[in-house]
Amino acid sequence: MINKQLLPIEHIREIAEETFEVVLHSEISAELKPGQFVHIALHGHMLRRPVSVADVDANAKTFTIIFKIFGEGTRALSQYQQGDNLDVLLPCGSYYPVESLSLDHALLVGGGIGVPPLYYLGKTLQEKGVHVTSVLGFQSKSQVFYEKQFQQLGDTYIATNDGSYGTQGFVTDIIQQLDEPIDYYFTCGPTPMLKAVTNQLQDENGYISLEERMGCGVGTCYACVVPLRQNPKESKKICKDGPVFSANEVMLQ
Amino acid sequence: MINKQLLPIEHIREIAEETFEVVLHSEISAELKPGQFVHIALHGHMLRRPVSVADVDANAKTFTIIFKIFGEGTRALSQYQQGDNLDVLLPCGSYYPVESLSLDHALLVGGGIGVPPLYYLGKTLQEKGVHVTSVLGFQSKSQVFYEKQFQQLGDTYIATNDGSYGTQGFVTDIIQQLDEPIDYYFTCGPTPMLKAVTNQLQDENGYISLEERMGCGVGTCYACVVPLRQNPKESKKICKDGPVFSANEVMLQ
Amino acid sequence: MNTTVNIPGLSLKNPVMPASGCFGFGKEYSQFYDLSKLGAIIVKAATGETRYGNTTPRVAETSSGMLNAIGLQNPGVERIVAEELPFLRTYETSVIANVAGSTVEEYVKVANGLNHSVDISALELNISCPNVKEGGVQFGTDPELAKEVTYKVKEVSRYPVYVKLSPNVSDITTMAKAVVDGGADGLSMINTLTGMQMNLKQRKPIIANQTGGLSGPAIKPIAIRMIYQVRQMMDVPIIGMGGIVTSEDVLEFLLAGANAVAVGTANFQNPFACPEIIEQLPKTLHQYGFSSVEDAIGKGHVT
Amino acid sequence: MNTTVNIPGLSLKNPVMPASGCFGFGKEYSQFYDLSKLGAIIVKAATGETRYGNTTPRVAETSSGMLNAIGLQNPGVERIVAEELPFLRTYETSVIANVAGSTVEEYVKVANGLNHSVDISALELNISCPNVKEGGVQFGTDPELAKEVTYKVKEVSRYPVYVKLSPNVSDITTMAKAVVDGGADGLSMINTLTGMQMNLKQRKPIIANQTGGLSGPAIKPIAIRMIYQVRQMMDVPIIGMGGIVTSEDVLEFLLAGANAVAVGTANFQNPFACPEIIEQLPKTLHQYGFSSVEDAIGKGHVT
Ligand SMILES: Cc1cc2nc3c(=O)[nH]c(=O)nc-3n(C[C@H](O)[C@H](O)[C@H](O)COP(=O)(O)OP(=O)(O)OC[C@H]3O[C@@H](n4cnc5c(N)ncnc54)[C@H](O)[C@@H]3O)c2cc1C
Ligand SMILES: Cc1cc2nc3c(=O)[nH]c(=O)nc-3n(C[C@H](O)[C@H](O)[C@H](O)COP(=O)(O)OP(=O)(O)OC[C@H]3O[C@@H](n4cnc5c(N)ncnc54)[C@H](O)[C@@H]3O)c2cc1C
Ligand SMILES: Cc1cc2nc3c(=O)[nH]c(=O)nc-3n(C[C@H](O)[C@H](O)[C@H](O)COP(=O)(O)O)c2cc1C
Ligand SMILES: Cc1cc2nc3c(=O)[nH]c(=O)nc-3n(C[C@H](O)[C@H](O)[C@H](O)COP(=O)(O)O)c2cc1C
Ligand code: FES
Ligand code: FES
Repeated sequence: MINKQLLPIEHIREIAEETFEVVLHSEISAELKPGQFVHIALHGHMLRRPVSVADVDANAKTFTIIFKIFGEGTRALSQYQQGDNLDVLLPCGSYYPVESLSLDHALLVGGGIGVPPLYYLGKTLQEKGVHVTSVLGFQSKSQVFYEKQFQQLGDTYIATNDGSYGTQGFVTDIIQQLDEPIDYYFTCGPTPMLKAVTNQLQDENGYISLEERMGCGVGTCYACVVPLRQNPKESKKICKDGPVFSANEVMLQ
Repeated sequence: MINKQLLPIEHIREIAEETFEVVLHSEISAELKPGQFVHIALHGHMLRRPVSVADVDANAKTFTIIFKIFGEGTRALSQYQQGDNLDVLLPCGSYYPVESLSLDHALLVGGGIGVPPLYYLGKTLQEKGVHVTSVLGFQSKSQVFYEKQFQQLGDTYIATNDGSYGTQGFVTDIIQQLDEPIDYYFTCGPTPMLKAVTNQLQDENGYISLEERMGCGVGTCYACVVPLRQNPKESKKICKDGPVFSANEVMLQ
Repeated sequence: MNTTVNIPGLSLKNPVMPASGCFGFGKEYSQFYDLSKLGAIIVKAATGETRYGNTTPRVAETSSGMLNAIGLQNPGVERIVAEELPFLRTYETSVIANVAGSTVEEYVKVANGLNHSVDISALELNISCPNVKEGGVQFGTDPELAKEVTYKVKEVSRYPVYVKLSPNVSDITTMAKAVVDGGADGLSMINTLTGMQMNLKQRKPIIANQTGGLSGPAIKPIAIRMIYQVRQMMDVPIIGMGGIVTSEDVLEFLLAGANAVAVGTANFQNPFACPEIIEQLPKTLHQYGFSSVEDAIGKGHVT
Repeated sequence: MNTTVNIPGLSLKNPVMPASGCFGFGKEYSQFYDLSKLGAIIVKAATGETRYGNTTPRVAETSSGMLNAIGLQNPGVERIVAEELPFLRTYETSVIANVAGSTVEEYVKVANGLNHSVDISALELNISCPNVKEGGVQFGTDPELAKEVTYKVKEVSRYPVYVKLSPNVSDITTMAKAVVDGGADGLSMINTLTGMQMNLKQRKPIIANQTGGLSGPAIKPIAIRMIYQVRQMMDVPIIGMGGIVTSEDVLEFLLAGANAVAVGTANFQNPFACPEIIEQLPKTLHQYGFSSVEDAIGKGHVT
């Protein structure tokens, strides 16, 4: 069941260049699962903005989102302040099936604004005793965030496109050099990255998380469909059946 | 010359039912003349809102506006807070020609949101040593504002439509009973009131102030015209040639 | 406050219904509130066969509006009748099926298919969907074609037919007259205006289909004008839509001449848009001096 | 950054000009900034004789837009040539005169009158003003009439003629083709969409004329779509307009195929709209990887 709630901002701060971390208070924070998103209304904007759940603090009844300024909506969101209320639909979409998987070693592969949901996933996996390795890609040093947090979860490798931090290049360059076997990989980021990663790891089991422009965000409008790999005449809705899919389920366009 | 300025709100408070007094700081406050208006931009609204200058404090470099919630724009304006900035065009329009008139006794006749500009006018007249009588009309007691301030200027009579305060009836009912001769009257308010007042006082010299929906507010778009009494094929612009006209200049529609 | 409205096939407890394509077949929004609150529900378009629709991106945001080019994705009339419509049976509200197609034959096929459903009360004939390459838009801008498809559907359908007009025309009254001549029981207006938005970074239209249909408050003045013009000319039942967000908007449509209204894009911004409007409507009507919904219909006309 | 644009009769230092009817004859805005900053100025419509225009209210506000029904109030072509245009002589910018009328003869009369002015560089033929009862709108929606009036004006005018198209049509390309066939040197698009807003308290349309022209950001997607469609079909110079507020909007119009742009409603919100856009434009072009204005024109077309 999806709820519409008016949630007070407990905390908002810039954690990297044009990248903001927002902590929201909700009675149902604990219901949010890794991979799910929340759908945020903004004054003066017709459509809501989908943003992934980056962390949950069940005791404090809060959850965290991390977003980067991309256009007008995220710019407006960055100007909200502590105490302001956000009109949010939650929880939205599917999640990484952490409960039903049996695994020892997980590889998290995130790029840019695909990194946030992996943090909450990693934390959840760690709590289950899973060994976590993280490979995170950013454009450049100024954009890197949550490195320390990921390091708490396990080995963490950073790649930057311009080489200003960590390895120069793409997440795939790092993955290539990893030699430990993995049971599952989980990846989220821009589509070209998802393509490269799922290609590179085609022999592994994995889950991907997709992005698409959304209308309703709840599954009625067919704005956010993605064709099935087996039968491209059939499709799934990213807002309802996704954003998390098993790596071979859908066609990356 | 009209300026566009970003003016901090020094002060905003509700002075009667859905009626707000706002004090704005501007370096050019002293240039504002009685009868002129300022043209206020509001986030999310295409058109600016014209609001009369209700008072000026030349020393403090501030001026006051008083407005009533009428629709969405004025409702939005009522939610601004001290310290917020307002994007304002000023000074706009014509003014009561106080400097060039020679008079001993002035009658001010205001109705509802037509009352504010008369206060600044009355103060200016008083400073010139003019004897001021004010007749103010409101819908009901809860809407009355600035009675004390007007009393400082001279005799002040209040009429309310429902009789909940002052005389029951219209400003014209009160004017009928005034017996002191006047040199000039100055009136501002809803058009039916202006018609009634100018009719009643047709033998007196007077000035009226008009309202009309505006586009530009500076005289380019021809949204706010009013036909001339002498020649209804010709017109004046309320935003530029007005809002103040001599009582017989234009046709009240 | 009496908010009931009676128009062909529809005895509505209130005049507010979600618009086609903005509410799916009701399931998703049923998790937010009891669909029985709704005056009616206009469900997503049905075509003769399954349609996949256009490639993504299918939506874009504009000032006070949005563009969409879903491309009539739907499982086809047969599956809709069998799998989707029965769900709505449990709610005390009327269902209007939205009929689309690329050819007159396809429209007739869909109407025939819908004759098998007991879950609907009327058809909305979508002759105006601008997002289908083959034919879709001609029906909506050519009065002769519009009349013909209306006539052919009326011939076979056991349900009243509301024809949904496209605003992308020089003269809406010509279109209205044509479909009424074709036998339409009512009109539904307006559908979206064809628009486009550029992706500055990618140097191409944001919507993969290039053009999309503009909806939302941006188009409300056009909807009000067209409904007013049609109502001025004739006394046909009109379901009005285009940019409705508040109960004041509903009153504006009633004054212009709509008998009932549909709410589309606003559902995306606020899933509770319809029930909130329905709750507010009696207060709004009262505030502006109306004693019922019927009392307000067409009252904005200057005589 | 090279922001110059050359189109018939106009060598513009930048592609940004105020739109007709939103800038009067320049005087009022000259108190805000130096008009020489402008690429050009399109002045208020001229008709054969003095026109008083419609009764008030003439404007209303809508979501991200406004309605206007000024009704072509203007002092007539003769006085415009004698009393208004000379003021603009002192500024280093081009002036485009906007020509309106109710009959072909009146258009021709205005064009003839403007031949006496040395202060203008081109005409904008307003065949689309929806606010004049007699005829105004037919010219804009009937391709034959549009072609004829274009042809007749071209016959007499010593200035290049840009024909301003109405968006209130089913197919904008037909209209574009007609006026180009009639001899138009360029197009100007779009004018306003016909709309209406109700005054709920007074139970009648807010605008005294009932309908008004919808402008502002609300209509931008329609403008972009129409310019794109016309540019897709032919290589005629286009002055684009409809909802421009920022330099990003200008780039969007350029990508869609406009050679230059006009800014209307935005002037009312911000008197400095034009100079601010002009100042931002080079940065915006650079940011999106363009080396000049010319470089961006039509680059949003998918091939
Ligand atoms: C399931 C999901 C989870 C996401 N999680 C995050 C996150 O955790 N952090 C983060 O920074 N971003 C995330 N995004 C991307 C984020 O939604 C967009 O950056 C944001 O919508 C852009 O809005 P804007 O107003 O700034 O941009 P504009 O370009 O002004 O937006 C215009 C319209 O396009 C849509 N849009 C533009 N880009 C995207 C996009 N990439 N995905 C979906 N819609 C888009 C907007 O929602 C809006 O409707 C996520 C997207 C999805 C689909
Ligand atoms: C010269 C002048 C001076 C004014 N001085 C004052 C004042 O001191 N105090 C005060 O409370 N009001 C004053 N008004 C009226 C005030 O401008 C309107 O109440 C206000 O614009 C309504 O805006 P809204 O958004 O609340 O209403 P909406 O109805 O939502 O506004 C929609 C549009 O209509 C316009 N509009 C609606 N009513 C009026 C009106 N009566 N006059 C002009 N435009 C209108 C709005 O500006 C806006 O463009 C003055 C008007 C004028 C012309
Ligand atoms: C995403 C989306 C999908 C739509 N799909 C349909 C459809 O399938 N059939 C139809 O007749 N209209 C469809 N419409 C048009 C709406 O029913 C409605 O006519 C239009 O959006 C105007 O109303 P609004 O401004 O309230 O959205 C769709 C609109 C949107 C936004
Ligand atoms: C108040 C007003 C008056 C207008 N007068 C004219 C006019 O006289 N002649 C004309 O061709 N267009 C006129 N227009 C249309 C504009 O020039 C422009 O085409 C339209 O407003 C779209 O641009 P915008 O959205 O930037 O305003 C007028 C528009 C407005 C808002
Ligand atoms: S956004 Fe509407 S179905 Fe996914
Ligand atoms: S509001 Fe534009 S001329 Fe007065």
